[in-house]
Order: sequence, then C-alpha cells, then structure tokens
Amino acid sequence: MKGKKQKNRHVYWNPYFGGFLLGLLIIATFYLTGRGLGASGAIKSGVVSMVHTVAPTHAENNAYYSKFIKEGESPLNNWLVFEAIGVLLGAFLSGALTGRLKLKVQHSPKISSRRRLIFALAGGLLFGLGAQIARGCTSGAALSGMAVLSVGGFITMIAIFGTGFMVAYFFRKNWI
Amino acid sequence: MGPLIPNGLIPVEWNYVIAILIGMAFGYILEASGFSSSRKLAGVFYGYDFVVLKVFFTSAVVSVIGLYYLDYLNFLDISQLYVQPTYLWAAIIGGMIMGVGFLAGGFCPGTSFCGAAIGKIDAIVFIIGLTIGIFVFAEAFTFLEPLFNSSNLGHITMVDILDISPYWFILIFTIIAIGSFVFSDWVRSKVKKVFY
Amino acid sequence: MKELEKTKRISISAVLFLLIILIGVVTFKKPKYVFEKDTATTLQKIIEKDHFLSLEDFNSIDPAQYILLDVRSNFEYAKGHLKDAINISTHQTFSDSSTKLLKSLKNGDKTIIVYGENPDNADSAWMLLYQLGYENVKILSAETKYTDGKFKIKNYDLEKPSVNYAQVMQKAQSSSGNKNEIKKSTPKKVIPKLKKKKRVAEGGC
Amino acid sequence: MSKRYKTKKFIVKREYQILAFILVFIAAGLVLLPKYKKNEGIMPELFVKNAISSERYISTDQLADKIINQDPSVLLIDMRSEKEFNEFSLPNAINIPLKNLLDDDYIGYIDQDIYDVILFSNDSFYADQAWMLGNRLGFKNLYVLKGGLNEWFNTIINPKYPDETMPREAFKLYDFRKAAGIYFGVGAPKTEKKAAPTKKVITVKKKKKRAAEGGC
Repeated sequence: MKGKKQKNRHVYWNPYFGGFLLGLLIIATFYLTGRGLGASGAIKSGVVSMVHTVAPTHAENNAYYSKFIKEGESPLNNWLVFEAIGVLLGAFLSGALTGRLKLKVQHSPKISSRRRLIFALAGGLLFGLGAQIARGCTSGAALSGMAVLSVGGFITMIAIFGTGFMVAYFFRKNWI
Repeated sequence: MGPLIPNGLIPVEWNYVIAILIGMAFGYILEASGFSSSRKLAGVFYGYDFVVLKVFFTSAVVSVIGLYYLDYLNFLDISQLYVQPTYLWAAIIGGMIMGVGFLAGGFCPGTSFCGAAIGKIDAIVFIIGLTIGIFVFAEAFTFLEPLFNSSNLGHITMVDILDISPYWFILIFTIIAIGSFVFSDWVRSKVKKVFY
Repeated sequence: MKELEKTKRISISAVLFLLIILIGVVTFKKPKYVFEKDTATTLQKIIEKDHFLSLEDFNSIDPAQYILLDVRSNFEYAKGHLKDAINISTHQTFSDSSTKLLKSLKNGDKTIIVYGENPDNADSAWMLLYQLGYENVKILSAETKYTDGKFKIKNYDLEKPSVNYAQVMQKAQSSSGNKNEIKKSTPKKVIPKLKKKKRVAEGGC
Repeated sequence: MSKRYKTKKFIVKREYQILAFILVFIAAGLVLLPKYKKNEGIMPELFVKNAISSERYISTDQLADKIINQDPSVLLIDMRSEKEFNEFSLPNAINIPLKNLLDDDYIGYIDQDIYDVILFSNDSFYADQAWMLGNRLGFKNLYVLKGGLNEWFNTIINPKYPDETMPREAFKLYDFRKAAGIYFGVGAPKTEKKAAPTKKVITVKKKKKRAAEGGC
C-alpha cells in the first residue's frame, strides 16, 4: 500500500470512505460539543480581532463587529479558531504523509495562473460575503445543518449547488 | 447523556483541546478525500468528478443516522444539539452568492484551509478573498442588516416544517442520496474525461 | 487524479458500523419507567389547581368511585389510616407489588386520592404519578394526625398566609421606631449565569 | 486508465450495491424499531430518590442565619404572585411566580450552579412543586424553605417564648430568633436603632454574569 502511494501521489480515498469518516466525525463533534463543524467563523473571528486592534473605536461602533467583541476576551478565543488551526494541521499531516506538499497554483491548462488567482480572490470575496449573510458556509451551515436536519442547512446547500450548476457554464473555461 | 460538554460531563477547559483534535480529523479527512484540489471540487458542476457530492451526501446520511441512533439509544439528547436558525431569504441569497463564489474560486472555506495547508497558492489567495469578503460584509452591515435579519423562522428542522416522522425523513433522504450516487456515476460514464 | 476504487476499507467500516448499531439495539433496554408528561404540561396542571379534593367533597363522593392511597410510612399507616386506604409510601412506588397495583389503576374509572400528613407530604407522590401519566389522581387537601390514640383528619388551607405579613411587619417596625431603615430593601437584581440553557452551543460558520 | 469508464453498459459495482443495501437497511432500522416515549429530565427512579430525601428543606432558622451573615451564595426566590410579592417579601428576594417558572426569562435563575437557590411561598407547597419540577429537570442546588413564610413569621418574627420545662436549647433558640427578629425589623429597642441599620446595608455585590452569547 505504502509503495503504491509513493508511486501515485494523487490517489485519494474512496469518496464513500471519506464521507463515512466525515459522518462519524460529525457525530463525534455533536456528541462531544453539541455543535457542528465550521470554518468561516474562524476567519470572521480573525477579521474582527484585526479590525479591533487596528481601529478599536470603529470596531465598537460597527453594529456587526460589536456583536463579537467581548470585554477582556479576544475574539480569537473561540472554538472555531482552534478548530481551524486543527484543520490546517490535519490537512498538512495528510498532505505530508501522501507526498502532496507542494507550493503551486493549480489551474486548468487553458488559463494562466494569474487569471486563476484573480478568480480565486473574487470567489473568496463572494464566498466570504455569502457565508456571512447565510450565517454559515458549506461546512457550518450545510454539512452540520444537514446532520441535525436543519431547514437552513438544506436551503443553503440547495442554494449553493443550484446556483453553482446555473452559473457553471460561464466559468467552464476555468475548469475544463 | 450527551452532548457531553454542554451537559458538563467534560470540563469546559477541554473544549479547545477537543476543538483542535476534531479540526485535525476534519482536515485530514477532507485532504485525504481530495478536497484540497479545486479542480476536483469544481468537477461536480461539469460532471467529470463527483467527489464533493459523494462525500457530502455520505457524511450527511451517516451522521444523521448515527445521531438518531444515539438519540434512540439514549446516549444523546437530539433536542439539545445546536440547530442553525433559519433565516429564509438570508440563506437563499447568501447561498446563491456562495454558489457563484464556489464556481469562481473553486473552494469553500473548509477546503481552502486544506489547500492552503498543503501549499496551494490559489487556496491562500482564496482565504485572503474570504477575509476581504467578511470585511466588506461587516462594513456594509447597516445596508445588509434588513436582509440579514429578515424572515427569521427560528431553530427549525425539516421535521417541523414537513410534519413527518424524522425516521421516515431519514429513510427517504438515504434513498435519495443513494439514487444521486448512482446518477452521478451514470453521468460520469457519459461525460468526457478531464485529467488534471 | 483519481480516487481509490477499492472498496475494502469502506466495506469493512460499513459492516462495523452496522454491527455496532446492531449491538447497541440488541443490548438496549427500554427504561422501565418514563415520564409521560413533560414539565411544561405538569406546570400547567399545577397552576390550574384542579387536582385538589377538599375534605367536604371527599366526604360527599361515593367510596366506590375512588381508591385511597396513603403515602405515609408503613409505621404511621399502621397506627391509623383512613378507611380502605392502601399504603404505598412514596419511596415504595416502584416496588413490584405497588407497580402492579398502580398499573391496574392507571386510566381506570376510579379516582386515585393520595393523602399524607398534609398536602405537602402527598405532593411528591402526586407529582410522580401525574408525570408518569396518571390523569386520575387527586390530592386530598387535608391534614392527618394521630393524636391521643385516634386518627384525626381535618381541613388544611393551602398557601394561605397565616397573618397579613405586610401589616405585621409595619406594626412591628412602627413600634420599634426605626421604620425607614428596615423597610424592605429593593430586591437586588442578580443575574446568575445561565449555564445549562438549551442550544447554548453556538454554531459554526 | 480510462478504459474502465468506457464500458458501454452502465453498471454499478457489486460492492456498492451491497453497501447501498446496508445503508438503507440501517436507515430503515430507525423506522422499524419500536418507538417509546423519551423521558424528559432525570429518570423517575432518581426523581423519587431525590423527592423523599429531606435534604431539600432548609429551616427558617438556618435561613435567618444565612441572611444575617450575608452569605453571598444565597439566592432567595419568591414563588408567590407578583401582588403578594409587592406587599411583603424577604430581603433581596426575586419574584418568580410559579406559573412563570419555566419561562426563558426566569429559568436561568433556577438552572445554575453558583447560588444555593432557596424557594419559598406562603407555606412550602408552591415552593415544593417548583422544586419537584426543577428536580426532574436535573437542576442542582435547589432548596425549599420549610414551612414557608408562615413558618418564618411563627419562628423568626413572632417566636414563641418557651415553657419553663423546656430544655436549655429551646431558650437558646428563642434568643437567636429574637435577635434575628430585631435584625429583620421587629421590636427593636430604640437604643439599638443605630446598630441595626448598619448591619442591614448589604454591601456584598454579587458579580453580574451574563450568558455567553455565541454568534455567527
């Protein structure tokens, strides 16, 4: 098995196996903490603490930042931030074990890596915006939401993938 | 009876340790399933790779079944779990914006962490984009607030709105998921292969 | 790039998952007793206060319509009790014999009337039975006492102030002359931590 | 590599068929398993065990002692109606009418682990019922003032002078109650006027704690 991995570093797990383990992980998360997984909340905490450090008065006057600023406690002192650190560590571990660690820009041969990065930035911007409006991203709202049959989770998931299929045509050059 | 930390069965101090461990498992699974590759993720929209759909639905089905079994066997009180509040229009519009963002950027926040961890520059740029997006949202919050707070339906679940036994819903959901797997394999056998 | 087509690992884990669930279900014992009424319903019932039976009403109804349940200790019961009363002191509620008896009474035509030294004493039994799903239970709002070799029962006024508190206090204070200082201080607002509030766990984004 | 996908007839691998069957079987198990009503709160057996123990009662003397010593862990909760509460209540009591016991605004007072919550009403009945509900929901640190305000007035405010034949403890208790009564504003001789009020001012500030508010 190991030798094979060395030869082909792009062999991933069987998706059903990955999904199965992910399902077990979500069960464990809910069982231990009563809450689901999440990702974008960590970045939000980062943004809040950044703005709070740079411009404290602005952060306190802003209706959104002020929700997350507690006296004597850094916004970074948050469950999701620690979880995000864990995600980075875990992904690095997996990448290191299978030899996938490599600094590169992944893109379709039809586009330049400059274009890919611009699109990644724009996509990230939109995703960040959307995740805040919908109160959660794919992992927070959709994945964890679906595990507890939350209506919001299903709606968010359908909205993300429905729109994805609708606009897929316009972005085809980026991917295929 | 779980959940353990809200019920005080595990001291709160362990919360962050558990967070890191759970995060590590999460990152490992995502990366090992191939979620660190944006082209693989985007494949679901073009029919050449359905890993997102498969992983997503498998985990949703397994987790919901597992949680309800735990509830049935009295290990867990499912009513104590956090259910995301549903803000109908915020969820739809936010989801649509995320859909466009997904196609443009090729990642979602969780997977972009994975990509960044193994050195994908596009993933790092995506995270920078996320940061800017959240910043934009916060700055424009007064403008977006009506949408953000509109049509609050509360902490509702599919069981509440469909008025159906959760167990039947899970069974139907499972069958739909399996159907979608078969369908995705069928589509994949028709679509031109893309190698990346 | 492709994913592993091998299904060995997923098959093994799926079978394990199935086995764990099977073992869980097989070894699972349904709890013997569960509360059928939730606390909100019970609270509603308590507020309605129609679960009391005054002594007059008790004397006027036909003995065939009810079953008396004495919740005091066996010792007290032996000294004296109401006619035809059955003794199940509260801590014996789940013993085999009383379970059998109570089951037969559940949702029957007869009203179960619980009594103790006073309604307060009978209350835990009532609360227990009601929450276990017994609709036809009432508390005898009376005080029972064994004095001078006789078992006596008399009416009991529930939650009735023995004196007019405010008046007594005012009188006492004006007699002592330090009215101002001793006035009831305004209740201090304390906000204890809400610890086990449901859904305290926040969600991820 | 791509040869595998070029099969003309689309078939699902046999392993996946079996896996799909297992998944549906597990999900169907949930539907088929016999349902039972889930228990809210603690199990009835434990409920009885707690209910018959007398540990939940606190006597008026103990309470008076706690108040006089300004025990910071005491949280008094008046279970009577608002009207009765406004007429008279114990010092620093909070009013939670019995019917509002489980309201969101109030549940935080009884469901916590910082204070010893002492419930009282005119006699111990309402308080006892509230205690039973709290007990069932698994709340800790709940106590009932034995005998309620009636007992309070009988013992602390209007203590009965013990008979000559009674043991010495009865006299001691009487003295304590008399002194406590003075503290709570009854029949204080004028000379003690100054001493009492200084004691009365309760300076112990309870730390305000707010529920951790999560946000997304």
